[in-house]
Amino acid sequence: MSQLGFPLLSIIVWLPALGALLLLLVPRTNDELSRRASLGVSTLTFAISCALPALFNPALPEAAAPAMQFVDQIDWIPSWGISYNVGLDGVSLWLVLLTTFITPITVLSTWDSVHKQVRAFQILMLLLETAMIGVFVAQDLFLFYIFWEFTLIPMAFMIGIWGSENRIYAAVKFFLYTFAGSVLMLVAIIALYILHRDAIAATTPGYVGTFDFGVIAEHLRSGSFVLEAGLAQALFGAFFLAFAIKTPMWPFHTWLPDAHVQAPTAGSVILAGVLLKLGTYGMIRFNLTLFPDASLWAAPAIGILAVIGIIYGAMTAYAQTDMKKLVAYSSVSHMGFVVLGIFALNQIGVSGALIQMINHGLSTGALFLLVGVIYERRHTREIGEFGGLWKVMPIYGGVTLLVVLSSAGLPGLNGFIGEFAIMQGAFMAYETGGARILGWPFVAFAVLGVILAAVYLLRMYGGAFMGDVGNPENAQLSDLSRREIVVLGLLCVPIIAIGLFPNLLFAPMETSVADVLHTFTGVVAGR
Amino acid sequence: METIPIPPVDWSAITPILVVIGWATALLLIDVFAIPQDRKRVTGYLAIVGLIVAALAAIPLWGTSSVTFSDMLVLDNYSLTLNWIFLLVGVLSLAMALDYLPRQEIEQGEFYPLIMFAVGGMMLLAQGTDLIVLFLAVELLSITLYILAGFAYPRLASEEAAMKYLLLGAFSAGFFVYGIALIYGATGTANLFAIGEHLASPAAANGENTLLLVGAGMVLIAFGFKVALAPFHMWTPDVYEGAPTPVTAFMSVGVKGAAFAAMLRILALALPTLRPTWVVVLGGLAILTMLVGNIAAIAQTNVKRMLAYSSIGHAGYILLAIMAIDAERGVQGFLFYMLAYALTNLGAFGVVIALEQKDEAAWSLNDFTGLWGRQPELAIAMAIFMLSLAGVPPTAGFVGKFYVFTAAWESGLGWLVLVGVLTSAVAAFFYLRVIVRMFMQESTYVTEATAEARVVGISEAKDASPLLYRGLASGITVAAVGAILLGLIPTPVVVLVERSMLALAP
Amino acid sequence: MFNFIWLIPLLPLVGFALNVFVIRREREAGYVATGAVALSFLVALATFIQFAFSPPAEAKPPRVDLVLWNWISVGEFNVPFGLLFDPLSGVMVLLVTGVGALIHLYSIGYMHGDSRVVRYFAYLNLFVAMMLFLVMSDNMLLLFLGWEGVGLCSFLLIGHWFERRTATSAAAKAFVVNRIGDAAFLVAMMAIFAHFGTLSFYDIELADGAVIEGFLERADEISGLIFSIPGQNFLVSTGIAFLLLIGVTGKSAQLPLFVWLPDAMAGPTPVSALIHAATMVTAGVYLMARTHPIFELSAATQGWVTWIGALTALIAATAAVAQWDIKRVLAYSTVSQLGFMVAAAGMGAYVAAIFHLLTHGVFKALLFLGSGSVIHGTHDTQDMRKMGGLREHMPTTFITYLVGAGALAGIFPLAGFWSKDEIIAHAWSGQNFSIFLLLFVSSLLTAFYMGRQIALTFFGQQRDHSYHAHESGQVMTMPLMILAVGAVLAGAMNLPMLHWLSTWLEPTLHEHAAEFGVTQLILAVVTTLLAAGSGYLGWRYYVANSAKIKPGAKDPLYRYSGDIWEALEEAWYIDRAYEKLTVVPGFRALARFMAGVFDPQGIDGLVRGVGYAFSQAASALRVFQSGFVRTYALLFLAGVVMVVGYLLII
Amino acid sequence: MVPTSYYVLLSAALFTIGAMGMLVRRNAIVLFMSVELMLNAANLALVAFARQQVNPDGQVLVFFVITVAAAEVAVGLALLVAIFRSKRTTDVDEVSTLRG
Repeated sequence: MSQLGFPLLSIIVWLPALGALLLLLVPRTNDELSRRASLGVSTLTFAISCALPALFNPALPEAAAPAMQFVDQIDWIPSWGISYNVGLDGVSLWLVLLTTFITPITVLSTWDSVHKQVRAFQILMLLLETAMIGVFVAQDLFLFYIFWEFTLIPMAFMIGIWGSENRIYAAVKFFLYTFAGSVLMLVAIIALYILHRDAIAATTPGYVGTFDFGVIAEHLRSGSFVLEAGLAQALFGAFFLAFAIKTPMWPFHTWLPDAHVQAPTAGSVILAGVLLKLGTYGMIRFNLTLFPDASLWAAPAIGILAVIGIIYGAMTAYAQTDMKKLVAYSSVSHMGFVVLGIFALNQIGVSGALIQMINHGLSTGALFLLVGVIYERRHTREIGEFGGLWKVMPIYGGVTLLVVLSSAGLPGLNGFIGEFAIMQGAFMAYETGGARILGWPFVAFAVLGVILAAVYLLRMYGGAFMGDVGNPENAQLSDLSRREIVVLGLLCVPIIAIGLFPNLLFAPMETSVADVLHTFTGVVAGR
Repeated sequence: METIPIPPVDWSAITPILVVIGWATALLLIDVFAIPQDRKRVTGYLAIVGLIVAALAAIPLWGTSSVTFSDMLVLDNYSLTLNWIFLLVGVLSLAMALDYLPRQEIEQGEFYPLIMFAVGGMMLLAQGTDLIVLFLAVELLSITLYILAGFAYPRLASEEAAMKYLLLGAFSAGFFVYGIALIYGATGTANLFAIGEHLASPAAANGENTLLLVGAGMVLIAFGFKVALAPFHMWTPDVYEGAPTPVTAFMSVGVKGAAFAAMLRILALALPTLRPTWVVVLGGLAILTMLVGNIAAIAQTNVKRMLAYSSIGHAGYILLAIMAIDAERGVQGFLFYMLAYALTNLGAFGVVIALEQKDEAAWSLNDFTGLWGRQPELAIAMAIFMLSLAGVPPTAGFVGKFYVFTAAWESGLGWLVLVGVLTSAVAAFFYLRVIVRMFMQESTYVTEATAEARVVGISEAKDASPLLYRGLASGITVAAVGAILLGLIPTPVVVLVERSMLALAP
Repeated sequence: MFNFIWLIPLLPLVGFALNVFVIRREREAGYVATGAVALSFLVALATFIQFAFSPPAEAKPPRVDLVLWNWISVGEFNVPFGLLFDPLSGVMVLLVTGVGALIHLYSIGYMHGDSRVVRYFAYLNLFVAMMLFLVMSDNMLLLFLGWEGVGLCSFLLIGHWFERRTATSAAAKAFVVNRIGDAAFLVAMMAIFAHFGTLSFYDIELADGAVIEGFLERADEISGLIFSIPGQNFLVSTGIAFLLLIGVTGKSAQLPLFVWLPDAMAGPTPVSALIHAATMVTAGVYLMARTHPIFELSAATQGWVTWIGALTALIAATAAVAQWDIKRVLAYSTVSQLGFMVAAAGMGAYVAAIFHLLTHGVFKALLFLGSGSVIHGTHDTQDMRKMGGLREHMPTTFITYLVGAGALAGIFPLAGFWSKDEIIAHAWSGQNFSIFLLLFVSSLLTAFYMGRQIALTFFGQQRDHSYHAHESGQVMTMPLMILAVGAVLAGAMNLPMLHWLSTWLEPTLHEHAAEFGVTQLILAVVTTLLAAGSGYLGWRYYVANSAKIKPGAKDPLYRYSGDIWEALEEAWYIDRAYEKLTVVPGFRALARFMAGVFDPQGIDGLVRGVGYAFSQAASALRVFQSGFVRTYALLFLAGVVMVVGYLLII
Repeated sequence: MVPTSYYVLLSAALFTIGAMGMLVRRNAIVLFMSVELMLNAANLALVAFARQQVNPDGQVLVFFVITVAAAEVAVGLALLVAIFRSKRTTDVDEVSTLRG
């Protein structure tokens, strides 16, 4: 049980799944009721999860091991050292909140975007929420892997059942690509478990080992468990591959445009909003914490991939005519920033990456919703089909502009904070000896992404929203409905708030990020 | 007077086998004499009862360990757990057959006792510690299955399957016997314990072991044939496709499990000292099997055949566990995987059976198209089975793979684990394809059929909604629930298999 | 008042919020927006006066620093959301809010009847707020917020009439070109933080007593530090200053990034006056003045700055000569004048730069508003060939315009004379004759094109009668008159000998007032005489040739210059070069290639290739499954042979 | 005296002939005979070894093998009859609908 005396975190994790079970009681054809029930459950989850930052203690003393809060631990398979073990620290806090925040919004959007098999969709959505929160809070490698893989199933179904024409190809590709990426991580988990167990059993006979990576990390830091460099690099690689595909990093990104374009709006939102963050979260949580030396070793190479991704994603986005595809490729670019920040391996870079994950979730989620709005009205997403939407739908145009600017990283809005911190971190990513980890050349290229973001987003905005209303089909479009305004408005609030008061988010993650980077302080000059 | 001492016989050690075999023999007679032709279901129910009784009879034996019949049979927790698994397989197969046979109009009373005999053979395989016993058990199992495979007479495919199985089975039996002969020639015994002792002796360690090696190799090949290791797997797709579906289901898990059980015992008792040698051989076979099974399945559009190839792939994974017997988790992993695989695969075949109509092989992927719209429960169950077979959490299949891979890694089979996980990623493709068909595609012909049905005034089109009998439904339900529960709460079963230790000495 | 300086940016921001969320009617929008900025001006004025008479003594240099909240604090990265009011900020704030208020007022008349007036005023308010953040920030990051914010507002206002494609593309162009500069600015900021550990200009004391150090006062910490691009070493200060310079060229429309400004004239004229003449475009000059300690560390960059400024001044001035569009003349003129300021900053004459910035802000706003009045009075005519003789119809506009033109041309004693003369004097005494020459010629050209414009617009006969010209209403002429007075008097703030402005800015810019001797006097006399002559020449020539000018006709001078004139019209083809040559088409082609070929065929092709390989392998395996027992037995036997063979070998 | 190895070699030869028969013949009856030959080769080896080891186990096994072989053939012939009824052939290559 956690310090609270009741399993707050577990409730947040399992409430949506429970809701999914309850939804089975709703008659299959009663769409309205299942939507409402789902909205109720997810909203309740969000409401409860709001207690997390309130009760979160941001300044736990820096301990040897990652200091988790709200920990619930129950033995699961004791003879393996597997336990149901969930906990929260500053790294996962906001990601959990992002999940619980985005899900009700997504559910709210299903009124407009999901029209068949509504109950099944809501069930999958709630199951997905449980899995996603689970990934962020699992403290046990086995549990983590289960949640991690389980996220695939609902998402693949969402794409495959409710998607557009080419949905099956996209769903299969999404599932297989990410699944194939994860299996190596499974091997790495097994290997890590055995290596650790054998190392500890050498001094403590009869030790059954553990999948609690907090313990493993602690042993790694205390030196009672030493990983040989080559082995650590291999394990690092196995974890990283899984995360890189999920993120997705260039050149593992090709499933993303397909998945996004085919997925229904709600699926795209949840995919971009939360699911992609699983990968980058994993990098921070596992690659950095468990394999610090290998991280240092691989950082420049990964930095190069990240920078390529930033520019590549942006350029490819520029050439898209389908708005959804454009936004999808922009995700590649933005997630490149996140990875760059993570492998800056310093406080500012990693914090920036974390906040950028939140920002990307909000902005890109909102962008997909916005594209969905127009798709529902016109059943096309080609930029060329539109023009002058701002005139016909002023509120829609205004909201889109705000979100576009947030995505383009305009200072004062959320996107800027993350991008700046990331690049600042990368700029200063030097070892104490002066050896460069990333440094200014990486920033020099990454900053092109900032320019290009303006280019491709304005190309979309200028093309579809400005100009004259050439196409008569667009002349009579109705502006946002009240529900759409609520959905998008909810997303706009944090977009502005984070831009002006990012410290609300930075402050709780400070200790935890420092803890993740525990091993690097001393290695990496913070200046 | 000179007396011939009868070696001490502990009948209790084979109580479950005795119950099964005895019940089956009696049931054969009862079926012939007491049960009318149109009430053959009763025989089936009686057979199920028999298997359940045998399972109950095994409970008191838990924890005891005895070697009896001149060290030819052993009772240990390992064999008991296997017995339960086999009995479960038997029960579920019978439950499915109860629906299948009448619908296909091939119901004969003998079917049910034959399954029981096969189960008996499987149990004997799990308990035998002498090559002679193992040979007999294999043949008991095989011959009944030859008959069962051809049970759908006059359907030619069924006869063809039986013929192929028989010819190749006999072929492999030849190798089995010849292998035994060579081992016997080298060691003077066919008893596993004795062979192990012989090999452990210093003389054997230094001496020339070629005869023994070749003999052991042949015996392993014969078992490899039964479990469908590549390249001895060629019969599998054809036989699985041709045989009546419940028989296929039974074979795919029962025979495989039993043969692996015996193989494990041979490796653990007789050949532990030769591990470096057979690891190479079996490792090669395992890689080949995982690759062939999982890759060949990609090209299949026939679900039954696809499942056959998938079962080959799974044989590769199970082999990993078998090879890892020097690690503590090898045996456990094997048992856990067997149970997980048995539930899942039986369930999957159960769904195939549910879709199968008289004279209509509903095995094509097309028959699964849009199943979710027609039979949501069936589709969801099938999805669970497919995900479990693919090893996606939170299903039994995932925990099984996790168990097996951990065991293999522990015993230093890292490269095989790599091949294992990569091929399981490949395998996900064809499992997923079934799900895609069921959930993500609208079936065109069904809508036509339904429309037609509406015109004619039939409430449900035949294809659109095959009837689900109680036996089949309960079988599928048990399998599906089991596959999920085993994935979420594997702990009780883990505890069970952890205690299912092998008796390593007489 | 010092504790209320947050009101200065907040008031326009409130106006913005009201206009976005509450106000729906045109009339209210205009009043609220104008009122907000006017109030802001009053607060600024009060603060300024207090600062002038009782400057905060404790801080050195004297300044008011108000930390509103802790904006970003990650690890050792600490940036407060803090406002600064010091001499430099003070004059900028007054310019922004003062001219801003007048332009708001003017807009009420100018934009009357437009379909999106409310939105227009909202943007205008937002712009003022952002500009105030820019000039009042106490750190680089908040300055950047304003910097990008004004860019955004510029985008929104240029694109106000987004139904016109030209407006949309001009808006996007402005934003993107600015972004290029901004990106460099970003990197410069990072470098500054990496080397100083702070982004604050001066030391800031936080509420809890902690002090965030400023970097300007200790800029020379990085003197001598080098970094290397393979094969070449550079001073870190050069790197930072050069990156800032790129930012400046973007925002202040200097070579090579000036191309967006002429296009930006697609926006409403008051916008051009406020953003593209008086305030936003001068942000670069402000930035250089603010961060001059960095620039001063790098002689190389200073040289670049001077040359860029001078060249821009000349090129834009030549381009201005050949324009027909009344606003484009002024746009190029703005670019040219900004070149003067930048060149001044490059020469270290920051006071002169700021002085010219301020006077230019007044008289160029006047000119733009005057041209707006002309456009308004001629029913959206912008082509000067269709005008002519307007002085009779629009006397107020004419007079005020004349004042503005004179100020711009540098005619004694108008504002432009004092400020421009100071720059030219600096160039002269800076012993760099080529720079002096460039600026001098530009200044003569300035007088010439203003003379030309006055002649074409207000003299001769009306050449096109499709409209009925009329004088604009009071709400528009009032600001014109106020600004005209300003254009006359503004020069007084830094009269030679008195040097009020120099003295005022001395604590911030550390620059002592220049000597004013005989040389300077002679130079001033010569300059103004030549300018007057040049202006007269331009006026005279075009009045004389008035009859030849018809809508669509070529310029009378075209005869003598030919192709060169066309080059002038196109500003030496620099813009077209971007469009047609390497950068833009290359980028597009590359992007298309990546999106259309490389991504789907190359990378994704590999991915799908894996799948294809597996399905091929699967088909291959089917061949073995022939259905014949003997094939199966053969494979079986092959397996046996392999296994037994292996066992026999070992 | 004939060394045991001769018997074993003979049995190996017989076994190989049987196995080859499986590969080259198509008639089901002949295939059964080939299998029988393999099994009997094994029997021969078993008997020889039993003789060498002076140990009856091998000979006991032979009896089991003979029995099992008989049972197998019985089932096999029954199947053959069933197939022959519909296909009118004993050629196993004709019965190869299941493939791929």
